[in-house]
Amino acid sequence: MNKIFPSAEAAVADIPDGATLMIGGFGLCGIPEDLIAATVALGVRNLHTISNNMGIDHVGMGLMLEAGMVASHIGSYVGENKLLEEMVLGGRLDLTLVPQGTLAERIRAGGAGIPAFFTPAGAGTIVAEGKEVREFRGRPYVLEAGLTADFALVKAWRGDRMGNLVYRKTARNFNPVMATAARCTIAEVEEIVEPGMLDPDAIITPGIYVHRVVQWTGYEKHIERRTLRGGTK
Amino acid sequence: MNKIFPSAEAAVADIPDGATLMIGGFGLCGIPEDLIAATVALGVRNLHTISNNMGIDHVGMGLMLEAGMVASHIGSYVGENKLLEEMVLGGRLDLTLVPQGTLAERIRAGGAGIPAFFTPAGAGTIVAEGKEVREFRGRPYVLEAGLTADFALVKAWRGDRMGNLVYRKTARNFNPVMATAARCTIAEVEEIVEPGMLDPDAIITPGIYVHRVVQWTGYEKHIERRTLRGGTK
Amino acid sequence: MDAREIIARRAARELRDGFYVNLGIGIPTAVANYVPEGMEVILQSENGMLGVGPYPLAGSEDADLVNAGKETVTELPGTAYFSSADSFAMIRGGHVNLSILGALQVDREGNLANWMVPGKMLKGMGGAMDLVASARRVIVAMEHATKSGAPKILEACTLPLTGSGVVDTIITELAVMRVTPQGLVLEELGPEATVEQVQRLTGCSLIVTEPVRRMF
Amino acid sequence: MDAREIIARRAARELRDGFYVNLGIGIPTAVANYVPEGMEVILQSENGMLGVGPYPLAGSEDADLVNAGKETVTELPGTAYFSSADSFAMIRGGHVNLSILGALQVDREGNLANWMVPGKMLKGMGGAMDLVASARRVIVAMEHATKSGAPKILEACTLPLTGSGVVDTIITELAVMRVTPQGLVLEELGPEATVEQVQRLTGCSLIVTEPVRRMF
Repeated sequence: MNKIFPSAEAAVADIPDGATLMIGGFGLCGIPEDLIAATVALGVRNLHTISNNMGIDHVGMGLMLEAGMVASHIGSYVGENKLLEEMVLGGRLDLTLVPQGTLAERIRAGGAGIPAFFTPAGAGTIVAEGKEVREFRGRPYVLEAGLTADFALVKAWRGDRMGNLVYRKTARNFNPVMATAARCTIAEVEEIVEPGMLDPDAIITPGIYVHRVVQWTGYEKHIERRTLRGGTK
Repeated sequence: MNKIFPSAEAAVADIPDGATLMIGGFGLCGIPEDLIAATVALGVRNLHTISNNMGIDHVGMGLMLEAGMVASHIGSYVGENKLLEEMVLGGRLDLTLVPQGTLAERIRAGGAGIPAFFTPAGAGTIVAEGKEVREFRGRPYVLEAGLTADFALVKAWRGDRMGNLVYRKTARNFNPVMATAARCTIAEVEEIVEPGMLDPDAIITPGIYVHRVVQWTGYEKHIERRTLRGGTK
Repeated sequence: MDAREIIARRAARELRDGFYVNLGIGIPTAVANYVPEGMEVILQSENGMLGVGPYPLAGSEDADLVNAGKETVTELPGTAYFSSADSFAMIRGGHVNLSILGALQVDREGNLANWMVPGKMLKGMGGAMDLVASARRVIVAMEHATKSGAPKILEACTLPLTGSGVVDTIITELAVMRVTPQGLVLEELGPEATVEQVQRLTGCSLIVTEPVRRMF
Repeated sequence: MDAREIIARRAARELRDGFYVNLGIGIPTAVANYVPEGMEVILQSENGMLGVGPYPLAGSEDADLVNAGKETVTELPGTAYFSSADSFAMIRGGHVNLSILGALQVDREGNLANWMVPGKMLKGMGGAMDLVASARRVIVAMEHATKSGAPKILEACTLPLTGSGVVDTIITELAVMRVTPQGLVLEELGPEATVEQVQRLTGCSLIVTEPVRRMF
């Protein structure tokens, strides 16, 4: 069993126009930058993206936005992206904002075969409009649906050819849950190791969820807010 | 922050009559044997237990059963326990059988603030009787409710005084999910280590879920079916 | 070959390289012994393990390392452990390619009963209901009839169901049968079985197109 | 003390030893600077971290280690990382003792608006809706009025809500107010504030029982 692909380009080559893509990361932390770049280079159109954020101008998913390849987006926070606002207001991009925990749980549910679940987040707000709301023990809960995708592009720290993955610090974020929810999960990893070298008790994403593994090229990781002890830079 | 209790007896001392207890383990693998023994010694009555199995005769939760302290039980498999059958048939114990995946997910939901979710397991069977069944994409799903408990008794491999836990091999099973679903989670660990010694990327149960930590006494672990290469036993 | 070996050998031919498979207790567990040379199949155990290895050598048993049948097993390079909730998320999410399990009864609509006989010792369904409701493909691997010769493959199950319309294929020592909207299609015959014998030991009529090919 | 320091200092007095706390972006983040000596408080960051440490020393920033405000932070002995799904399971399950966050508007029924101003740049609610719907206790820590002196504490929020009936306590530089079924109770006054001043800058009538004690 060898899931290693020779390059990010090769790994994303069959993403078709109109595909639904989940893309890991929180802000610019833990984003699969090589896979995003390869997808931009592929030049597909009309993508439906699911990701907590939308990159920032000229970085991460910001590049996909600028390439005009995103038709719709589901996320929880898109605050650092001016182009996105223009596109949404101009009717060129269909944006759905979802509470972050609901987004994470919807993806987890999609991967776990749960078609719908009740959550308290958003009850009594516009998020609940048009959705079933039901009381449990006197409190209102909103029915939310599981989310799945055609492809998940995720970033991990170490992985093996069987697709087992571990993550580093808060770069984990949405990556493992998205890995479970796509028909084809492509993982970009900092280091490829031999099967058996990852502690079996500490594997976060078991290989069953991962279809393709790519060695990252070692780009510089971005820091959005460099805060330091004794005063921010 | 020091959640370490001096003994299993001290850690379970405030379990009252009528409490709901989740107890980790799959068969006899990964059961909190010291905590079970201490609960038996405590002599409380009328407990409501939630556990995948019910021990076997004279071992694990079998001892609680024999002590007559269990009023009701929710589990998925109780095949190795003759006394249980007698008690259920005699109306002395209220048994609810739940598909194992539904049991695990109900506990996960209880811990995760999800009051109810839809699952395909049991649709079209007696498990679905009296429950809401709804179709999603042409298939029937059963609405199941989250489960919580007053106390969770769990078994871990290593833990620290802040309550962080890791598990060993398949002794993990129901333990981490139960740890999230109780008002008071008590963990019996093989080894207590200093905070910082567990790899932060590999902690399975973050300390927030654990209220009390007890050093196990080093009982012999039981093997239910000793199967060997080239013939059993 | 005895009946159990025929069933396990034939079921193993449903495996494909790279498959993730869950094997039930009993005959299904034995399927692992017949994985074709050079094929890599990864076994999932619903108590929280991916990459189940063979039984341990004497002296290296580990009480913390058991399969869903509570048998001692071993790990392999690439094995991963996870919780019961994560394990059934994996199963329920359809990530397991194939689930092979035993049955008390199966019927022509693919209904399965394998967990409860009213009036007998109660045991519980364990993970069977989740597995059959969710695996991409469910194969029943079992002896064709009861020890007394009564059919286990029926027009309609009489025992409480484990799952409704969930079975794809039934493999016994006498036959391979596929569940279709028209009914059970007899696809293969066991080494020494005849169509008449199979039909006589089956509680519903089979769809037969002669000649029926042999299992092996 | 400037307004932000008063608010953060006062909010810190709501902490208790052993509390697990989620701090929102802005003033709430500063609450961590005023944890009383000898008290251990563990910070949860919804991007997947328990045990958030101080900002790093120059040169030791790690792009893989940020808080929910995307600021570089550090880890502590006992820190644990987990996925966003696990993080919000922790939040939604009510395991976080206290959530302190900012607001655009709060009203006498404990409704909170802090994510959207119609017609302005859209940003999204991030994790705020989950946090306010689920934490055991929600404290709003914010400046009492807008820069132009318009009330942010109202009879009823006019902006789209983040949560309905979710706020327990409001802490500003001028006052501490508790949400009760009868309305907002003025519990404390800021260092130099008067009841009249607080009432004038508040968009709903406060329940006042004189004398009102001072914050510090």
